[in-house]
Amino acid sequence: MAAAGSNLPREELLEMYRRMMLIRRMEEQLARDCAAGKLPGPVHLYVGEEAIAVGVCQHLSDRDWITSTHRGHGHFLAKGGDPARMMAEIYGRADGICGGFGGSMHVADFSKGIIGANGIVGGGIALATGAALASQLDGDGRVAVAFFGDGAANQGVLMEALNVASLWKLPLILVCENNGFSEFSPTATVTSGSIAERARPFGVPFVEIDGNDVVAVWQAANAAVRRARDGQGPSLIEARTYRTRGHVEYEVTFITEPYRGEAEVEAWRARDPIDRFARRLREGEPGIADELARIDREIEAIVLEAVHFAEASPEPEPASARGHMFAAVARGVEP
Amino acid sequence: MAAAGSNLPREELLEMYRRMMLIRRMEEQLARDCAAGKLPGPVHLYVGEEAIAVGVCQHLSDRDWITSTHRGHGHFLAKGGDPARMMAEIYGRADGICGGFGGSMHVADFSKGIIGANGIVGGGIALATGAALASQLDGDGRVAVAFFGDGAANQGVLMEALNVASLWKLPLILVCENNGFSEFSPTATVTSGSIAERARPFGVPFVEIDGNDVVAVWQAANAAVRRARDGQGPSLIEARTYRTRGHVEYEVTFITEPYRGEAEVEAWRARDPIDRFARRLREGEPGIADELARIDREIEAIVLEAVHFAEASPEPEPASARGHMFAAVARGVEP
Amino acid sequence: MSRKRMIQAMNEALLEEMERDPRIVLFGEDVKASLFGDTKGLWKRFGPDRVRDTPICEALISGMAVGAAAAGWRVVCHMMFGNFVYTGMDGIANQAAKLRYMTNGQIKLPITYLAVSGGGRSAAAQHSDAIHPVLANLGGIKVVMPGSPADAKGLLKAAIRDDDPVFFLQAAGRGGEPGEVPDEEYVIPLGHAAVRRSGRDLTLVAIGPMVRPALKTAEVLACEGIEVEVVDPRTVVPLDLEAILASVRRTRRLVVVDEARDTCSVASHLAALVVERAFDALVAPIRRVTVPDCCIPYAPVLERAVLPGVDRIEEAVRATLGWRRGT
Amino acid sequence: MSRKRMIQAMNEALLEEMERDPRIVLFGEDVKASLFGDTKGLWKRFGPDRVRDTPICEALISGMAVGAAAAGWRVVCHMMFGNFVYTGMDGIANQAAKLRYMTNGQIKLPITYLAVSGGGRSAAAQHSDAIHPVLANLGGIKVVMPGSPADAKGLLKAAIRDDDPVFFLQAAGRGGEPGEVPDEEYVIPLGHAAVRRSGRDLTLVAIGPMVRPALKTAEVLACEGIEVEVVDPRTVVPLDLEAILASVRRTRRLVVVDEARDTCSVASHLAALVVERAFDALVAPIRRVTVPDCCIPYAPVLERAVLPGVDRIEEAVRATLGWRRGT
Ligand SMILES: Cc1ncc(C[n+]2csc(CCOP(=O)(O)OP(=O)(O)O)c2C)c(N)n1
Ligand SMILES: Cc1ncc(C[n+]2csc(CCOP(=O)(O)OP(=O)(O)O)c2C)c(N)n1
Ligand SMILES: [Mg+2]
Ligand SMILES: [Mg+2]
Repeated sequence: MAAAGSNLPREELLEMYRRMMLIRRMEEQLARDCAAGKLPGPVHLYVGEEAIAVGVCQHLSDRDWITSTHRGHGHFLAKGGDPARMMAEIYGRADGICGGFGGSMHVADFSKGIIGANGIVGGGIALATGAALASQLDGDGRVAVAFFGDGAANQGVLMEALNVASLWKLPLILVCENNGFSEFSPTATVTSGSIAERARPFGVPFVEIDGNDVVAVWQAANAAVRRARDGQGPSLIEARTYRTRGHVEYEVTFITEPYRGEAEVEAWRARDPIDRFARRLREGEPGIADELARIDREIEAIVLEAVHFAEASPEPEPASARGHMFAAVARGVEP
Repeated sequence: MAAAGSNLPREELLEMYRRMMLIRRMEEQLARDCAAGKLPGPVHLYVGEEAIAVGVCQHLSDRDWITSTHRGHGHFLAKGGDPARMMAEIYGRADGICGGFGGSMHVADFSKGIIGANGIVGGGIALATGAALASQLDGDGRVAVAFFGDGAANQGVLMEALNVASLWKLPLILVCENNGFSEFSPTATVTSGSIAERARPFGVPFVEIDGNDVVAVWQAANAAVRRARDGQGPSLIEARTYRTRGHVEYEVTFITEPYRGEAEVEAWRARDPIDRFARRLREGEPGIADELARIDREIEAIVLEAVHFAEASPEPEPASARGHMFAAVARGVEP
Repeated sequence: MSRKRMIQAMNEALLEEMERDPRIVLFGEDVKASLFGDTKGLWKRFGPDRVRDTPICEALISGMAVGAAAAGWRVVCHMMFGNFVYTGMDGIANQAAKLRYMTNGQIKLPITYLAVSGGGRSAAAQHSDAIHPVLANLGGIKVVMPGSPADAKGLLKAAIRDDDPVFFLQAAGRGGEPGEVPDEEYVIPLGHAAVRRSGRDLTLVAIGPMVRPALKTAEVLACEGIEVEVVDPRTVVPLDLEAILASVRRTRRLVVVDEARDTCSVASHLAALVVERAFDALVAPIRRVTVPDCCIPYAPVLERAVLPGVDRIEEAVRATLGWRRGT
Repeated sequence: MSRKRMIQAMNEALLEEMERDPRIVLFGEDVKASLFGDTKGLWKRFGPDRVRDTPICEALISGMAVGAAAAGWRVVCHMMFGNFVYTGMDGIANQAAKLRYMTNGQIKLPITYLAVSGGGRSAAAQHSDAIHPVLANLGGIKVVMPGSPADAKGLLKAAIRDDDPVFFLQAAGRGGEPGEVPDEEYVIPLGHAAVRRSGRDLTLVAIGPMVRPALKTAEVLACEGIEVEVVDPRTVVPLDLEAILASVRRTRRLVVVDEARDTCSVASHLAALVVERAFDALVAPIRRVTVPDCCIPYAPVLERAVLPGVDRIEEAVRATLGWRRGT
């Protein structure tokens, strides 16, 4: 497996390391902030799943589209969203990427092709299908990626999307992040059979991969994105992974009985996608350690700056709360 | 194939003939009534698809549940619904099975286990899943059958039902009537891949059969119903068939360009399930012709009687229109 | 001017707008065959890229409209019957109505959803709901309800050109009664009510399909010298409240006719707005002529009993005019 | 009496009712783990047959509730957040609300849908909608909105025993402020409003979660000798209109507080009913304190700006009391 990485340019590998680490450190900060009571709303962290967002988004430009989930910080950052403005958003500040109107579950930046996190499980799938339709109509090789969880895979809209995307050969990549849980329900208790296989009856190519291996993700996404850009239609990628933190940060306050064993969590921590990747990079090139350390420091600075930016940002104007529901309202008429 | 029928008791074969013919003649009457402007609302006829409802319902008692579609007269009659009260319902009369409140798309008789036709494409699937859950909880071997079309198979709720029914081993039989059209769209234009195969990733057994062969339907349903009664869980049957009449009776008034060729319709008329079955019965036992003729006459009388019953029935009381929204409303309080 | 049915007027609006703007894409179930006639001929004219038959999957298509609009296309999404909007409600209520606001106005969502709404054709409970109160309560959806073929054309053009999600609700099914439609190009901006008939005795606000019976009632009463002013809001969101208030301040009496179930209807909302803003002007209770809080039944005699018609409107107008304090 | 949070009171009601009636089945997403705490312990107590975790598929489960109820079981279906009701709207609006009526009352549909509804916890637009106006407009769904832990328990028991589809909407999220709950068995029948505080100057109708800020406002104003009567309808469908009218006929002034978007809110509907039935009694316009027609924003300062609070209620009460004809 280690060799698999070696096909990729060194710069690309380092960039993936950088992105994964950025997501990780940003979210560790959010975890601390949440514990300190600094965050107004709930946050669902992506810790342990970073390889998926990063391995996929590596193939995308700002002009490609992604839709995301309630666990959306990783996708936002992997797709090039601004860390400081994300932090300010989650803090509920005026300089947040959505002006404090959206919060954690709605971080979005259309200028980067980020249609946004989504508080509705499965909600992003239809939006991505629509963006794929738009991309096909534009005919300029853009693609749309829908990230969604194993729990979301049980929403019928997934099958509806598989059907339409297959019929119309839409440039859509469906990326299922199977982290073993749908909230507090282990996947097997709520999901029958195989998620990846659900693509088969629709004639959509699918693959099941190790989602904690960023190179494996890169490769699967590479194939799917190429297919999509070439007009050959949709694909489904099921990436197996694990969230090593809670479903939602404050779950300890209401989950009184454990829904998973500590040993299981530990076993997955040992397969941490960033540690594994760093190890592999060092094995391939011992001298790279310095570079990784430099990146780590760089990221620490970014996170610190993001916190400062967010803290310095004012609260939104209360008077603006009613604003921008509509792009245009007829003159002289009250909505 | 003709031999296949020979395993079944003669009485059962004749009963299936009788039921199919009843559906056919009732609907031919409705077609005439519609053309004559006697029906207040739209009717979707089941002509050419009778073998499916009859072959399946032959295995069900009044205590088993079915849910149906907008094309629901066949299911209603096959499950033992009263022809005269169905006719009165479609005429919009007080003695209709739903008192004139429901009409063609809502014929239902809970005393016969008929949860009813459904104006929402795919709507019956969730209801049948719920009835299957109730049956499982009752633990008395009842089953629930959801009839739905190929068009309905594209509603995500089908996959949601496959998932839950598989997880919980519900006594649910999903019967897809693939008649080649979703309204005016040929199935291939709106349905990718195979419908039957959609059960596979959920671990639900499935079979694709000739829906115009009542014995083949009987056999597939036999296996599925047994499985369900034995607590082995759900099955999916895809029955290929064809509607030889329009999607809706008055479609000629608004469909200006044909959406299918007359040759295609003719080819399917040649495979008419009732004609084929009658031929097979006569081939197996030439003397049966008299019996079939007797049944035909009997049915003519039933249809005539249904029309008389319906015509004699008064219109519903206008004052009753607000009635029975709720089973109980608190005293002294207006809803 | 030419006499046309509402459905023809809509068809022309769709054709003209798609002709005008190559970035309009239209999709829905059987839009090629066109059950109602509003999308007739579009597939032939604009081809299978811009006019697409979808499978039956309302949950997907309502959300697809949002994704395609966010990605820069102008979308017309046909939901067929109002009741099927419930099936695709997530895309409408959780996505279309919210995406712009949640993202601080980063995007425009130029979407026109089309649906037939309301009863009157014995289509029964699952094909006859008047869904505009539900849509109006979502806050992020504009709601257009034309009362005539001419309005249908001009308002549909405005809806399509609008940069926000708009629900265009027509009651006409496969046609509707014919009316005069201008031959030249025109657009009717959203949010402007029309006074359909002037009168000084009572303001009768009638929404969408209720405009016709309201006008008939006004005509009947005119024979007795009762002058009813009929106001047609044309769009429920945005609402031209000023026009309604102006009329009520003159007539001092209001009846609202709305083919919605009474509870939380637009009729109720208009009554609430008027009693708040023009209390001083009112000399009689505001009456609503609506559908009782039940489903729409199948049998014509039952359906007539629940839908507002000339009889019930007339009764409400007379009761309002005859009302005296302390009675 | 014991002090309990609303969520505990609900938990007790569920436990007692499932104990009492073995034909109650409860299902929903993560009802075993119980995100809010209302279903805590039920899985252990009643086992995996009667308490079932479902996958995430609201479209299915809302309709499954209808099928299971039609087939003879008493169903509690947990929809989690109000916004997810949109995702499962077909089962609610097209099936649960209509099946009994369409089939001429052949069946009862004893279903209690549970959901958290409304904002106030920075859960943002897709987790904060107050969905009761949409549900109330459907006609076939009873809508219960408790304003206190004690009411929550008694009303939930009534909802479960009711033979019709009931939506039980709680605003308390994971707890709610504690309140006194009777220790003995009791049931509060649906459709009976409660006067929470008597007063002769103005009637303040407050719905569900708005009861608390309404009572606080009344308390504040009482210091100045202003006597506000606070009426809590407890159920929106059926609605105890008589109780509201009786109060307004005495006080002659009405303010309604409703955590719904204004357009087609229950506040609007109550205003419409009162102006129709008690016009003569009114001496001032009816004011509504509602959410403006926008989404619920995330940042606390923004959210506070749109949700009704003591400030806005007080302002509306003062304005109503201070209103004079011709001003
Ligand atoms: C339509 C809808 N139903 C339910 C929820 C509540 N909910 C939030 S996250 C979640 C579990 C999602 O599981 P999965 O898709 O596997 O994503 P993960 O949290 O594991 O990343 C649920 C049920 C929701 N947000 N939206
Ligand atoms: C939710 C919903 N969407 C759309 C429709 C309109 N409609 C009625 S029948 C039909 C086609 C159904 O096709 P299929 O399921 O194959 O049944 P068939 O008519 O062929 O028996 C459509 C789209 C509907 N009734 N309900
Ligand atoms: Mg998961
Ligand atoms: Mg079909």
